[in-house]
Amino acid sequence: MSASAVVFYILSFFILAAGLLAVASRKIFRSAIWLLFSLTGIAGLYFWLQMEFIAAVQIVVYVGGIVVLIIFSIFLTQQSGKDLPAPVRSRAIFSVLAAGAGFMLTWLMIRRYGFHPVGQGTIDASVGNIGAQMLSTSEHGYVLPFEVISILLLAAMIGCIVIAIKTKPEDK
Amino acid sequence: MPNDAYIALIPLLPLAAFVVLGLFGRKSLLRLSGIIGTGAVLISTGLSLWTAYRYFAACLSDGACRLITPLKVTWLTFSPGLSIDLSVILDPISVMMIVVVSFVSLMVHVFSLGYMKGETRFGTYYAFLGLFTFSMLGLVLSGNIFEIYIFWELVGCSSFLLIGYYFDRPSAVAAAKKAFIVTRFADLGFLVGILILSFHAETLDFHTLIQRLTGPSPQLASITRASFLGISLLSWGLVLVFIGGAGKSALFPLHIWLPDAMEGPTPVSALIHAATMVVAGVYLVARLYPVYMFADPAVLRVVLYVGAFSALFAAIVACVQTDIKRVLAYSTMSQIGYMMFALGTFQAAGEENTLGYTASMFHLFTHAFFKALLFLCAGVIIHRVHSNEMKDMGGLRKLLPLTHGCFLIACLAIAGIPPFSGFFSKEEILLAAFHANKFVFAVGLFTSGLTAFYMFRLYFSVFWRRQSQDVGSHHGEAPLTMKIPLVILAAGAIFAGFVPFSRWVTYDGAPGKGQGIGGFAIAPVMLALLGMLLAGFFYQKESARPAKAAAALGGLYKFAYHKFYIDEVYSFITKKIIFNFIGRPAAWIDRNIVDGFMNLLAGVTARISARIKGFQSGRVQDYALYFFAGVAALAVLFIYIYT
Amino acid sequence: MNLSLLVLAPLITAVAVLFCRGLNRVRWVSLAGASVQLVLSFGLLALYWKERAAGNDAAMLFEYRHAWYLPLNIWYHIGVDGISVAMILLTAIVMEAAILVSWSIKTMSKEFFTLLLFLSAGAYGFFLSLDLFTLFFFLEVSVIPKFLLIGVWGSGKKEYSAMKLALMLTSGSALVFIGLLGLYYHTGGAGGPHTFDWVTISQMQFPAEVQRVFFPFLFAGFGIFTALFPFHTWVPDGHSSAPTAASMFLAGISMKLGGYGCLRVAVFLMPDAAREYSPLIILLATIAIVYGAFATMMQKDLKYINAYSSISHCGFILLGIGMLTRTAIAGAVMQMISHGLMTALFFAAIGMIYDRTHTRLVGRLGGLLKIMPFISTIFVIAGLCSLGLPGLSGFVAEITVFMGSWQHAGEMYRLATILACASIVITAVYILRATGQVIMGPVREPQYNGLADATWNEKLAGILLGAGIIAIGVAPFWLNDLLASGVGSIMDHAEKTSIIK
Amino acid sequence: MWAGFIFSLRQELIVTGIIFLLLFIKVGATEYKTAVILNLVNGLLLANFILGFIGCQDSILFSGMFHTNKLLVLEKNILNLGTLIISLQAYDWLKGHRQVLEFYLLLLATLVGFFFMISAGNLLMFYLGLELSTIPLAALSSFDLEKRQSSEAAMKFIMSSAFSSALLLFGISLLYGATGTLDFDTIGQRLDGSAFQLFAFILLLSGFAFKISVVPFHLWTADVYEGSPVTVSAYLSVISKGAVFFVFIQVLYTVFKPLAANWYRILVLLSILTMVTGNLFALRQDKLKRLLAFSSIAQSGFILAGITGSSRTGDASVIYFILVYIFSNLGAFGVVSLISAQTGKEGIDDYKGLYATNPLLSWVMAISLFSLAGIPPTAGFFGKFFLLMAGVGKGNYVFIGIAALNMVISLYYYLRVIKAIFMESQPEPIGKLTIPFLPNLAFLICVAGIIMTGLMGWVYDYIYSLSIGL
Amino acid sequence: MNQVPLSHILFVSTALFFIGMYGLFTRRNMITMLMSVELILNSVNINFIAFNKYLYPEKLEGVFFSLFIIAIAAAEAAVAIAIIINLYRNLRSIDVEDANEMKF
Repeated sequence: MSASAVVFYILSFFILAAGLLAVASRKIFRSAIWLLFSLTGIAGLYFWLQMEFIAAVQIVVYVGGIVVLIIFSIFLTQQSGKDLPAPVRSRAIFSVLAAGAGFMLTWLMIRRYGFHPVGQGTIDASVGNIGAQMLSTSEHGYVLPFEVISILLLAAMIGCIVIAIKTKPEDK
Repeated sequence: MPNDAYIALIPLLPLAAFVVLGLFGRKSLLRLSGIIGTGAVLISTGLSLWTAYRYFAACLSDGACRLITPLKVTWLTFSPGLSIDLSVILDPISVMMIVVVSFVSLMVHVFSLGYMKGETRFGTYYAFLGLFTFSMLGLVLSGNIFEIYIFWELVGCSSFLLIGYYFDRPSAVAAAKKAFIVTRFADLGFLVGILILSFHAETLDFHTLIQRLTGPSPQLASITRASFLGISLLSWGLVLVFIGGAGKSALFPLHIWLPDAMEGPTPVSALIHAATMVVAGVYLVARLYPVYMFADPAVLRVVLYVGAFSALFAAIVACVQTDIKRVLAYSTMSQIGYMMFALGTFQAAGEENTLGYTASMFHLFTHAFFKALLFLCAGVIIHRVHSNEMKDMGGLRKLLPLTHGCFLIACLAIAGIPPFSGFFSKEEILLAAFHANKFVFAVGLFTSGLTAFYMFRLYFSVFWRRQSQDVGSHHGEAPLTMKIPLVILAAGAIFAGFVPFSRWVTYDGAPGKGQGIGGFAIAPVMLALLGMLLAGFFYQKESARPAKAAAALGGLYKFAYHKFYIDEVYSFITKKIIFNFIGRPAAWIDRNIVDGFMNLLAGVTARISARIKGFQSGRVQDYALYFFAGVAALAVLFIYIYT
Repeated sequence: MNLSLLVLAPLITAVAVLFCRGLNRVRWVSLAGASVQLVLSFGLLALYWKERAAGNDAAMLFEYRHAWYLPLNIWYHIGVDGISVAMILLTAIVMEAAILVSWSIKTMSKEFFTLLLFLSAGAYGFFLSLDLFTLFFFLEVSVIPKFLLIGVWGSGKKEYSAMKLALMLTSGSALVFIGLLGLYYHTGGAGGPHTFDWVTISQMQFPAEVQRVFFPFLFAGFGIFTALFPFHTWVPDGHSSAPTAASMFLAGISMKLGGYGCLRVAVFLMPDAAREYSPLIILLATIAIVYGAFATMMQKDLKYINAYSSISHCGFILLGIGMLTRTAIAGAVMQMISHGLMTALFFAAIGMIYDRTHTRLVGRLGGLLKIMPFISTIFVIAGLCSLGLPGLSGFVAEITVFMGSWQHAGEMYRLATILACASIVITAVYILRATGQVIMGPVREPQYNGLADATWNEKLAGILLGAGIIAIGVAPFWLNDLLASGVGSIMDHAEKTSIIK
Repeated sequence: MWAGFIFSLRQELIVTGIIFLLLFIKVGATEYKTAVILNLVNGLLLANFILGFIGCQDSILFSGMFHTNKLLVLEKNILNLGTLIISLQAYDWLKGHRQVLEFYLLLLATLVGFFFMISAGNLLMFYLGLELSTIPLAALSSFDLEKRQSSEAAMKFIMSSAFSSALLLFGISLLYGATGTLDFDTIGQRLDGSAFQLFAFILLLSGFAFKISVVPFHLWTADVYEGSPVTVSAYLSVISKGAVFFVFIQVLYTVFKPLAANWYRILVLLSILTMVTGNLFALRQDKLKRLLAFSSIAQSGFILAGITGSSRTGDASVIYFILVYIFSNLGAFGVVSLISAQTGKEGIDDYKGLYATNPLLSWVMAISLFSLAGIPPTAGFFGKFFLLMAGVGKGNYVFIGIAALNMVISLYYYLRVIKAIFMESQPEPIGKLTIPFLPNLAFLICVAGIIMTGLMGWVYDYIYSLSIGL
Repeated sequence: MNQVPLSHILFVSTALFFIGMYGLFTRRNMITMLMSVELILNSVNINFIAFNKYLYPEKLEGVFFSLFIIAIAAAEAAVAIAIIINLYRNLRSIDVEDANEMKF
């Protein structure tokens, strides 16, 4: 087993363990931190896959953005230190069953299906290439999705503002 | 006889009267309605007599009476060959019948001018009378078996309307309903009989039907080959037709409507329930007589026994009734029984005997006169006394001399005392019976004695018994319009017997031999006299004798008085059995089971709907769980199971 | 003649009514519209006769086709034969009478008349349709007006009844729908497009197993409309809760849609299956006839009496159709028309009585003949027609059914015929009971004494329907002639395409 | 070239243009009158709708990411029309709302999302369009900010849709793994029907099924419809659902053609489940919005039945039905919206006696419900008829029999509403309401659409001429 | 990295997927539910990257897809949190069990 592989397995273990703790911990802060670890682990995985740009984005958006947002909202809504309520018993059982069975099923599917590499070339996931493709209209150009997602982000922003902004009580 | 289409006018004139009076008789023509109705029937009667004259004259000149169809209009075609034609046929019995019907109807019309005077629904009354006269004339002139059924129903309906004329009397309504329903029940037999006969004969025309079912023909072969319960369909058909006739003619056990029908105005009883409609059954059998003769003798034996039994049964009941009209009603039933068993005498003894046919028709003819007379007399009496009960009467001979005389004539006629008309016809019937079946002959003989007894019981009770009586404030016996019909009918009752009937009216149209009665008449006449004497003994003066006799007879008397409880049996069957065990369950099943099932379906749907509401728990995590379960189920189902 | 006029006339009237102001104008416009329908349908009759007299012996006259949904080969295709002409005439007469007796509707009269006119448009369309899609369209059109008419202007447990009627009738349509689709997808066997066209389909032969599967759907579906046992339970509730005019229409026309559909679609297009299923049809029809009659005997409400008797009488229609003899089918059609007129008249009379006495319970009425002679007379005429008195249409129709049924020589068929015949006795019992109680006898309640007889419009309605009844009863031959060609072509078709026999 | 570009993209561009216009107003103007804005927006939407009709050319842009052809333009026009009607109907509600501009920004953003989704030529565009239409919609659900139910609905919606798009994405990723492409055309060529691909397909299907409320993926529907503002519910029920159906049928008929035998069976099962469940739940609802929610679930079942026909008739019938469904459902929702905005009443019992006070609204409601129930002469009849007719094309009569039976059940609850409106009464019925011009116009469009669409066969003919079959 | 077969990476992503799903099903706090969603989305991202890298390296489709997913996840999270906060204002709770006013 090469070092690379060892790194992968350690990363994998870390991701899964952190993820599991994130969904299992009764303390909401710990939960958020475990999530942070897990997401960072995934960024590590991307590094391991030599997808540096993605890894960077992962860290910037998730770690720098989403997790912060989450923590922020925890502050807004939660009295810290209190345990989270335990899951409803019956649902917990069914959830374990569903997730377990689902996992078995999916894993079975994936295992059975022999993936055959079709392309021979090597992947060029450099920032430059990604940037060029992102704004290209020609073959493999992603300018349209890029524009679309800009509208999406705009809309999401407006949505957030409308909903979350504290409106002053109208002339009462 | 060419150019006989005018015969259609005979029934149509009363119909026109019905239409006019039905539309306008309630208000504008109220006063005139009697005149209009009577006028129409008068013309019809004239035409009938003229027709009869011409027809029988032709018979004489031809040597035999022929069947003439002056008019035939297709009314409704079912399939090739099977069509209801509105046709008019002339043969001896139909000609005889139009005379009887129109004549009696005329008498009743005239009589009613006085009798019904002042009624608020005078116009309606005449309208209904017109409808009845039309239907009855149509019935007797029918040349098509379905046509006869049509008029058969129509006379039933007009009978219903006239019985229920006093519609605000519950008893009248009940009687009308009863008459209609009982005859309807019998008509069912008639209808099925028609279906059977016409299907196999492939025609509805009487003439063709008779030809096909009496001679060698494929139709006859088919109907005799087909059988049900081991009896050929021909026999079934004939028996069923006979049941129809028996219902209309009030033969046992379908007679129960007739006494109640006396709820109608008395002239109506005279017309419908004595002289004309009730003999329709006899007429029907007579019309199909060749087929009856040709078919299994057992069929005519049924006719014979039913007729004889009805005659005897009704006579016995008549002896103990106290309502004057009911006595007459039972007497009618008894006389019709006579006519019917006369028809049944053919072949009953294994040899041909066609005298019965003529005798029956003859009796029908004479009976019409004296029975109508009796009823009209009863009408005068009731008009005067305002009661139907014999106990309210007595000693009326002074008060109503003309009526007394007419009534006596009629009683003598019905009792069969020579030379009154009833004598001739009755002797002929007894003669036919004597040749055919000794047992039935004995029954007939005994019944004729009973007839004399109960008629004179009535006669004495009404006109003698007490000294005299002062009833009502009227002066005079009755208006002229009521008297004239009495006199005319009385003449008929006396002289009708002298009509040379058997020369004209025979089953095959050929002139009959006219058998002499001679010494054979002694026994019946003696018996009749004995009955009269007995009646005189009991009822001529007020005495305790009747009561004693009744006490002596005990149960039998009570039994007869209650008409042998036939009504009760019927009411038990209808009210208790049919209503409770068929009608009520049917209605209940419909509401609770059939409809209940539909409601149950709705209920089950609602129940399921309520049961599954838990899926929509309102918890978003449940939703996600179900979502994933759905995906997993689909995956497992369609990847592993259905591939 | 442009047959679409018949559909358009009521629709235009309905729209016109919507723009009317004032009760009186609403009434008169509706009446005028109904009269136009009446004139049109009599005109149609005259033209039909003229055309036939001129020797035009096409199966369908005055055909008109217009592409509607071309990709699906759905056409607006109409035309008439004698049967349709008769049914259209019936509809026009009943509509006119229904409008006339609705004079007393004062609440939401505009809506009432609009819906009523809408109903009639549906009925005309149905009887005219030669395309099965169009036919189905018009069949369904009438569901909602019925629902509203019963639910809004009805009486008693009207909402329940309206709902039940709507649901059961829609179930019927659902069955019809499946049957129609089945037919549709089995047309075009020779490579041609699938079609709903009745004329085209009638020239095809469906394989026996196709017929076997889809015939029951069509027959039972249409049967529900015409009170096929055991799907008849909407009839008593629906009819008795409906306002007078709606009852008249429901029993007079709407139930006939079913009979017409059974005949025109189910039996005509799938004769082999019809023959195969005929024992079952006969069985159900006989049950309906006898059992309906017995159930009627026990009813206490006049409308229930007539509703149940309709079940029994409509049984004759199905019996006639099931017997599959020329005469029986002619009888069935006659019975449709006769029953349409008779039951409309009956409901009209009941409605008039109810308007005045505010009760329909037999036990609380009595002696009406003295107080309202006209209404009583039409009541009695309707009753007598119902029990099959000669001279009235009921007799003609029933007798024709009986004669035709008897021609089917199977023993069970014979038994069914006899039982059907027997029902005339039961009919007599319940009709006379009702008549005896309601019309005759002493006046039951003193307050009835001052009640008025029919008004002019009610009289007109009664006379119109009564005239129809008598016209058929006295002179049935014209109706018979009118129907002959249509019935004849049905039977010819049935004989020609028989492949099972 | 740019002209062609713009022309092909014009519907998207116009809507985007409106969005930016509104954004500028929002940013630039400090004082504005709500009514003016509403009139302006509705005018713009009308213009948008009309401009949608100006010709069309088939084109494939952005290396296959964006397709357009007559059918797609038609579908977008249908959505434009629906949006216009909804906007007109929202007048009353929006007039009292402070964030009108934001409302339209979000609404039109979702519309653009739908457009891109419909035109998508690959899974990425499809996914982006889907999300673009989902996320703002979640925000819109919450637009009755002070109402707890509204927030709850939004929460349920966003959670459910996040979950569903997660599954969808997982499916897409597997599909990508199996075929190596996101391009629709290429995927179709590389499908082999293996279990793995089937599994991926089912995951993908569940994403679609979620959006079109197919049982068992429908559970969010009723709660979200009930809690959201009526306008948003209406939008969800017709525009969102219609758009996803458009894409769904396109994807099934072209991309997943090789799996047709598989998805046919799946859809039959889901269709039956959906119809039955939707109807059974609708039977016992007392609130109109909830009833309409379940009814829309049941309608989805019927549409699925049409899709199973896999023929041109099927495609045409589905599109036709959605057009009809827009008219009918919006008619009903419009009335609910108006009454809810003016009185706050939304229960069926509140509608008792409505006819006496508001005959016009009652008739609009009645006609819409008849159309939903599939009663002629409304267009709903034709729509349902054609759907089931297409569905039975494969000879599965049992299936269509069940569908027909369900039409009867559905009639019951529609009639319940009619019954309440026309036949029942209550002591305090809803008073006489004034209907402003714009909602009135919307009702007119709906009713005219309901009545005319069915009777005029050319609408269907036109759709059929563009539609595709398997 | 070539010693690690694709399936092992897929194992990680699948496991993460179902871990996230388990969290979504059981966590009663809405924010933690949201966290679970993020886990799920990440698992999908891993899939895309791995497939792209291992199987179809000549185009960057997987990479781009995951980029867009990340962006959308952010937007979604933002809106979701806004909604949750708004709900919290109305409900004074972010326990998902409390948000079941509408049901049946």
